[in-house]
Amino acid sequence: MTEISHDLAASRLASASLVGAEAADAGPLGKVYSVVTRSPLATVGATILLTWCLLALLAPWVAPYPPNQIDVALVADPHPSAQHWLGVDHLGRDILSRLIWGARTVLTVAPIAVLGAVMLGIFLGLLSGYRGGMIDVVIMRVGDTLLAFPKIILYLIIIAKFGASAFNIIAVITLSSAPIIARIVRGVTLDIKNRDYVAAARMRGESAFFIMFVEILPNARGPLIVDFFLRLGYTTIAIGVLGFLGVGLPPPDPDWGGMVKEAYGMIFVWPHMTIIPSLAISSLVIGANFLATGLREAALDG
Amino acid sequence: MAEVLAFEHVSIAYDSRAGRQNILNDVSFVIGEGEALGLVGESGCGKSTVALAAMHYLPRGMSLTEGRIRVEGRDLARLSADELSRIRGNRIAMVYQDPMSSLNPVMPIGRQLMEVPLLHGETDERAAFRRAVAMLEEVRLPAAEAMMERYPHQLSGGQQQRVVIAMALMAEPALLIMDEPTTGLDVTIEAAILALVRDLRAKFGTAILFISHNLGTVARVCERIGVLYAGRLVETGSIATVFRSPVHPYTRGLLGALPRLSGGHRRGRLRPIDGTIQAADRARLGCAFAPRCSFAARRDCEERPVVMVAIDAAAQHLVRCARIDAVVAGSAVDGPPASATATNDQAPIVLSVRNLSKEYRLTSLFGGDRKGAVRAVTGVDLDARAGETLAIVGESGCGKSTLARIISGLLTATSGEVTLDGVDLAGISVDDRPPDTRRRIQMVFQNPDSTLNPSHSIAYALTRPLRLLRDLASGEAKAEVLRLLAQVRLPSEMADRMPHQLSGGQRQRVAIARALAGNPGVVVADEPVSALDVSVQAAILNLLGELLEQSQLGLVLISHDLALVRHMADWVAVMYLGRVVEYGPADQVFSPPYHPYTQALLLAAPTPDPDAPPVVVLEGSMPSPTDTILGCPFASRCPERIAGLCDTTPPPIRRFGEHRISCHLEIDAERAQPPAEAGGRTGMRSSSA
Amino acid sequence: APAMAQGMPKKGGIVRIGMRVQDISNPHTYSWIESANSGRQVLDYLTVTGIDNVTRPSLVQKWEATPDLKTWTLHLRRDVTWRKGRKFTADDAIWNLKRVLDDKTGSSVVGLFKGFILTEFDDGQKDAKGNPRKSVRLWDANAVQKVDDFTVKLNGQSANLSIPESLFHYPLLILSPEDGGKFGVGSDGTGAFELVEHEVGKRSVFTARKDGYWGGGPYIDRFEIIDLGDDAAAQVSALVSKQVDMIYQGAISTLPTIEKLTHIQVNSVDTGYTAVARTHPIKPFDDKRVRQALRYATDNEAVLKGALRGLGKPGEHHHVAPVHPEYADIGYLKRDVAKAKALLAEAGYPNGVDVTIDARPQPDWELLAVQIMVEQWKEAGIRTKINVMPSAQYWENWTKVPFGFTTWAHRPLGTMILGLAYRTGAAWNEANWSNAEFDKLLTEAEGYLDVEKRRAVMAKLERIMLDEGPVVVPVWRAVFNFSDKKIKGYKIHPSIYIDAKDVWIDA
Amino acid sequence: MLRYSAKQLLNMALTLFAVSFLVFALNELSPGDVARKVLGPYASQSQVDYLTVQMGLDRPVLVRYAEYMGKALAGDFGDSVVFRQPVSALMFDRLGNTLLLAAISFAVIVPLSIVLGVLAGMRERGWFDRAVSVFSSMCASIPEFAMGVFLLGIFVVWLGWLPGTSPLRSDTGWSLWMQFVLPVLVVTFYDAGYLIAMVRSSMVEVMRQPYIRTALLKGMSFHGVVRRHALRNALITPFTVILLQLNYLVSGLVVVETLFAYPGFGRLMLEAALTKDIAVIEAGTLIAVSVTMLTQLFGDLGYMALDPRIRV
Ligand SMILES: Nc1ncnc2c1ncn2[C@@H]1O[C@H](COP(=O)(O)OP(=O)(O)OP(=O)(O)O)[C@@H](O)[C@H]1O
Ligand SMILES: Nc1ncnc2c1ncn2[C@@H]1O[C@H](COP(=O)(O)OP(=O)(O)OP(=O)(O)O)[C@@H](O)[C@H]1O
Ligand SMILES: [Mg+2]
Ligand SMILES: [Mg+2]
Repeated sequence: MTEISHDLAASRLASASLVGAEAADAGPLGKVYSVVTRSPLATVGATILLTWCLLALLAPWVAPYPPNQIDVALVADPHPSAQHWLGVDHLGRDILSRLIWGARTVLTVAPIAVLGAVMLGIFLGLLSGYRGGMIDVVIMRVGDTLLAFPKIILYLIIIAKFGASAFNIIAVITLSSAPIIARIVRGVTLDIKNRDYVAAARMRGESAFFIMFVEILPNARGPLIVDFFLRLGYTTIAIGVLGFLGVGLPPPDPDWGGMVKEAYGMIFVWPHMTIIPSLAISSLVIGANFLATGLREAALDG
Repeated sequence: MAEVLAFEHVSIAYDSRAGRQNILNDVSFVIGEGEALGLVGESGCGKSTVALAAMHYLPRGMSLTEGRIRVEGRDLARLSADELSRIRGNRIAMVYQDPMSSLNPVMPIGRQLMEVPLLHGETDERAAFRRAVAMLEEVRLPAAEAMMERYPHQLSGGQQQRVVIAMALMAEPALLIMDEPTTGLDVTIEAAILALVRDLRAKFGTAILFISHNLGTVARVCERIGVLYAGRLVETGSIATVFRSPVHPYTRGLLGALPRLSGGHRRGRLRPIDGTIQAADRARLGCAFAPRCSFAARRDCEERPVVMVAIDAAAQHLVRCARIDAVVAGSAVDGPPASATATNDQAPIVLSVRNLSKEYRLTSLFGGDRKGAVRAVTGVDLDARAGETLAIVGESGCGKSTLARIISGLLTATSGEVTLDGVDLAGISVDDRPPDTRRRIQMVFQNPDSTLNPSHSIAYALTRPLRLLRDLASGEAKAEVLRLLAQVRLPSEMADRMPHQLSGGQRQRVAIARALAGNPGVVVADEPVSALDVSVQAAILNLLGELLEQSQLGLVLISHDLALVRHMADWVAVMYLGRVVEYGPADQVFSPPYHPYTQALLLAAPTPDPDAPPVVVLEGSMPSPTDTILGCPFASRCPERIAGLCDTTPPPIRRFGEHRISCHLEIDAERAQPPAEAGGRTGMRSSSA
Repeated sequence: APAMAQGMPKKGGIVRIGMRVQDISNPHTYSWIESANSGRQVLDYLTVTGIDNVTRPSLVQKWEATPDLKTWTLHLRRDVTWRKGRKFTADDAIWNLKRVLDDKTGSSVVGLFKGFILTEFDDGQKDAKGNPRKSVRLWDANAVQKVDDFTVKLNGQSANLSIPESLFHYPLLILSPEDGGKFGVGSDGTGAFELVEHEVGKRSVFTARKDGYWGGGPYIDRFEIIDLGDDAAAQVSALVSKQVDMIYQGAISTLPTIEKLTHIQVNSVDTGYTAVARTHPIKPFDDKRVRQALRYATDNEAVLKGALRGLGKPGEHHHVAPVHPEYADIGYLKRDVAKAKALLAEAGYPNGVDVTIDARPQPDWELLAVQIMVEQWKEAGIRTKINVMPSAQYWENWTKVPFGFTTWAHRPLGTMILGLAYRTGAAWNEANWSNAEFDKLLTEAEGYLDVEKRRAVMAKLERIMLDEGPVVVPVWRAVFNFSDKKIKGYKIHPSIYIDAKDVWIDA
Repeated sequence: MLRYSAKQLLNMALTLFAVSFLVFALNELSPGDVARKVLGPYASQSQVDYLTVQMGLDRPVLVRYAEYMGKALAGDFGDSVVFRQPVSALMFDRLGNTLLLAAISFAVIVPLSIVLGVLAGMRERGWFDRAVSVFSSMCASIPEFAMGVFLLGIFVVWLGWLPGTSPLRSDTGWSLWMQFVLPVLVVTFYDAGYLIAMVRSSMVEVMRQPYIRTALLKGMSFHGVVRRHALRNALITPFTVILLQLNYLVSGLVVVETLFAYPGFGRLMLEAALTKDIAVIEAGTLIAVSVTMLTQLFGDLGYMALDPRIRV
């Protein structure tokens, strides 16, 4: 996981661009839509993400089998067939169904984790950047200490201590990403707090919180949205890696990384069990990456 | 006279997914050997595109759709990449607006200079080095050899621009293209650069294409001018002809919108051009200016292409107008009507500043050890009066904004007083001021791009202060928003727009409306129009003038533009290095006796006048605000410095009634040389047809 | 003798096995089979339990017990010498026995001899919670008695049936007293090899003893252990690229792959090895009908097939395996979901129950088995959440979790297992199960040296477990591992004890 | 510069202190764990208690922490309960292996990503740029374990060209360098994918700068401009990121090391975490954190050296 450096790059790229460079014509959604459709890369990315979201949402209706339904009779020949389009796994569970239901897990845990990080990061970053002084020093110091841990090591020690659960994974990702988001937000805040419209807000007597959240924050959404999607991608990988290392989400509910982990000893004979969930992870990451890259390019182009 | 650069019916288009867009349309001109053509026009009209086309270097997506561009007789479009490389930097060279970003930040400037000869035939490094040093000396950079080792960021803006000019001149090109080479520089530095260009031109006989949005600077450098509007050249001719007897309504409008040093006070309004330029204007079949033109006739102007016609073949005065006769016969071009400045020193003082100082403490990057302090403002005394304008002028960094921010409470003073209604506010940040005091002082900011929050609508920008400062309920606030919009002449549907959907001028109007929302007693405006085009600027200034008259508002107006100050101010304070060196009623400040600095400023100010006298260039630049100044702050640059006195002893304040000058010189009316226009020289009015 | 079955052994060659290379410096406190497998090459045991679960002489040539099973006499071999030249005598055996039975040594052998020659006492100190602390000591100064240079007597205070089996408990390696309980490169031993290189986490190298070994073999010159980590797939990769000749223990997830590799063979043996889903007597499992329902809801055949790819035997929900000598066949409980539901309803849970089972991710078959069972239970209305803990964490809590899935290693006798895990108050009675009749019957069974007598009692014990026992025993797993076909003479031991002295290479 | 370094080093020491205490407190608040770990799951509570007292684990955390730090400063990080070895011996050996793998990977990744990134960013949105961008985004989107598994399937099982594990012993029938091929390849795909994108975007940004236009319009050829003016500027921003890869390579190779049974630091940490080998976790964390901070310091210093605008 190169996340530390991903993050660093993301924050550099983010702060290099798009601060207050945009605004909405038709509300934020319309804006996103228009930006997304403007960039082919973003369109591809958004399509992939949306497809997975839809599948996840409609899982009970579109998945051909219950995800945990075991049929040991199928284990002898788990290859794709007319009944099981993507084959079954080593317990005879339908891979397609597990993928679809697994999308639910991935698409809840990863976004919640990232959102948690974003929310905490936004709060600390705004406070740090806008208030400055001791608050800034303390927040940044604590953040630096957290960042000094290589992420995977942080995951490992925390999960080794508290065990693997969706909650712990979310907590640990939130904890390790929030300082970086705080840095991005702080950078943007330092820039924006000297803008004239903030001065104007002060001159009419807005409270500090109002200024932070209403005047400053919306203008940081460009970098934050880009960062969100990049981070979503890498969080998906991180969850996969944890699953692969055997400290991921607990079974039996399908989790893509866990599916790879469970089956990769059989890659030599039944590669589909490993490759299909791997491709699912990659596709989601690629989707998020493309969307982020496309959004950034679109924003840079104005 | 041999032709160096020729544009022949050049059209350039930009292709994007949204379709094709005309950027330049049928542009033709010729620049001969040793000749200088100035190209003016408002932002976005295509000036830079002309420059880049002359280098055969168009941005991605732009292409030459029609016409030819010749350099020394060779069609650029037919040259191979190699041939182009040989011409660029050798026969044609270019200087850009922003010198800092035109220089490679990680390469010493010496290297960057030497590359020019080394790329064009020179093989000997030593020789290239010598030539670079020689050229640096030529552009009057001190200690040229030592300069060679420096990185761009180690030079001041003026020095950087000199380096860029030196780089362009290294190969002694036949054609020098300068795209807004002085925008962003201080008046005094600008004056020096313009003088330099003139000298170099005389010396090397280089043909020059000089691009600027400022008619004044063009007048200083060029003998011919071209006026560009929406990608079309609308008028060309010699400076004298065009300035004295402009024909095209747009040219006339531009000249009319300009405040002049010689011009009158704001009570005589400026004349902005009606309407604004629209993107669609570039695609018009007929005259692009027609929608804004009072002479426009449907058939002549809109339904067929309008061509350039010669008015005065000898003077090469060409105009693209279908209604020349009507225009010439119609109203004459007029500057703003002169009217006496009637400074009212009886007007009540709403805000007074006494002995105000501000130091910025510099801390090293990691906190802790101090690296000294910037004395941004030192011992300033001023008064703002109801219904009057107090203007503050001075070069960049002299502390104008700092002063403004202290008054408005965005900064707190180190010492001194800012008294509003008898209460001292100097040490109270705006966040801690009582709501009523907060309401009484409002501010208009310089940059239309950052004055409004891009994330919130116009209605939001106006509603919030109404709710907070005047406690209006949301229904009342809504009505009041509409009233405010109307007050600044904006249609009510603007309320729902987002800032990026407004032009710069419109945004600035919203900013003014926002400042007025709380019924303030004092409005501080920090360079409110300096980022706007002339015509828009004129409209805003008129608006401010009107508002001043309607209300008993005290306006503190900050500007570096003397002509503007002349137009707007009732009271003027001239600042230098954080101190007020001259203060008084506008009329008195703009007529002798002068502080030597005021005088230098007046002389340096570019004026659109072909007959303006050569400027006196101030040597050097402002001392660093961290230095300790014993004597007069201006001593280091003052042409009339008295050695041994000025640099050791603080100057006394000499008073002429309300007019104060802080100077050692015995000041009397005789000794003070009258500045260009204020001295009552022949202005445009007298010479126009 | 097993060597003979495959033709004449050839001399020479190297065998490399993929196995964790652990710290091996304190044999008497080994808690992993892997470390014992290193020690085993250099050191011997007093007895040996074979792959057929029959315990045979080793350093002890012959043993006899008094009818009350309280006194055991061990006759040592007289022809054994230490590699460094000294003769092996009763003093050596006694030194080792006393050392492992000393509480301070921290050997798990203590558990096997508690009650027999060890007794608990209050050592006057307090434990962490402030309760009086219990230590153990020999019940009598003469408990381990030297009869002569080659005879040792164990004088117990109570009957013990499984002394020969206990003497093969894997930490009970016989060290040279001169090494002071430590083991490492160059240590003395009575075994077939000498340890010449040992790097934890990397590898160990053993070379054949040059002066000859008393017990036959070794055939190979050199035996190497290479640490490939815990990842099963990595081990298979190494086998595929012939970086090792054999891997210590197969993982079920790699079995399909191995079956496809022509140069590899799967070695497998049925065992009494299992993992049990065990309950604590708290709601809802305080009701025996709920526990029964759990058993009725389980389809052991399916678990075996899904989790172990059919290697092994379906479990019978009592903890005595067909491979145990005293096993009594009391029939097989067929899955009956309706019955399970009925039992639940009777117990007052007509809508089923919601429970959480704790499990660990290694070995991989366990989690598979849990997942399969959970799916099966679901049909009967026992809705189960799986909580997976890392192994380390599981072992900290294994006796505390209310419902868990716990591995039980193979033990040669059924009574040994039942005594360890189901007797009231036994240290490893993770189920906190207590049944007076069961205890009584168990003690009775432990008193019979005669297998048939024991079997009769065992049938009753098994019946009790089936009716009201605290566990679901889904399978008797076969243990298996993989080796290159060039390796001959190797038979997998139910406890996966590796004895390099028996193997040879026939390329 | 010197002052700056000294200041940063002091900062580092403080952070290390904080980190060590955090990890220590997290792991050793419940003293029973260690002894239980030593004795294994089947030991009786009395045995555990006995050992706990014997090891001095019943004393207050702060006292033990002080003692731990005292020893740690002298290079003694305690013993691994799993490996029953001094942690220092164990750790440095593994760290050495990982550094070797990191160095080789670094030597492949850095030139590769710089070359591809620069070539792509040189002509923004050209076909090569598009191709490289898509390639790099794909690479960075395929988790290492997935990539590892694919490559294993191809090169080990199907083609049989490469060994499936890398225990770093030459006597297993495969030469040492063959054992490095797969791990390096997996790391390279994943990491280079990301670095290429980084270098590319920096190059693109530089190519948009006015000074590039200045150089071109001086009459310099496009390639001359790229070499002389764009390259150094384009590498300033990625420089720190490139250096940070070292940090990733040291502690982030867990997946690759597990996949190929490579006896490295990452795998050691994973095993320590799974087996709660506390002394190893503590020492390993300190090492990993030091590496992170050192690379950051070098990154900052290098950044200053590359960019004359930044002076401290
Ligand atoms: N790279 C580009 N891509 C697309 N359109 C462009 C590009 N550069 C400039 N334009 C458009 O071309 C028109 C002319 O631009 P140009 O830069 O020549 O104007 P200008 O007169 O130099 O303006 P300014 O005074 O602001 O420098 C503008 O409308 C601008 O929006
Ligand atoms: N936050 C600050 N910290 C340190 N020095 C400052 C700060 N803000 C301004 N200065 C310095 O104080 C002096 C006055 O700055 P100020 O912004 O008031 O000048 P100004 O006259 O408004 O210039 P301009 O015309 O460029 O806007 C300058 O030398 C500037 O560099
Ligand atoms: Mg321009
Ligand atoms: Mg200012």
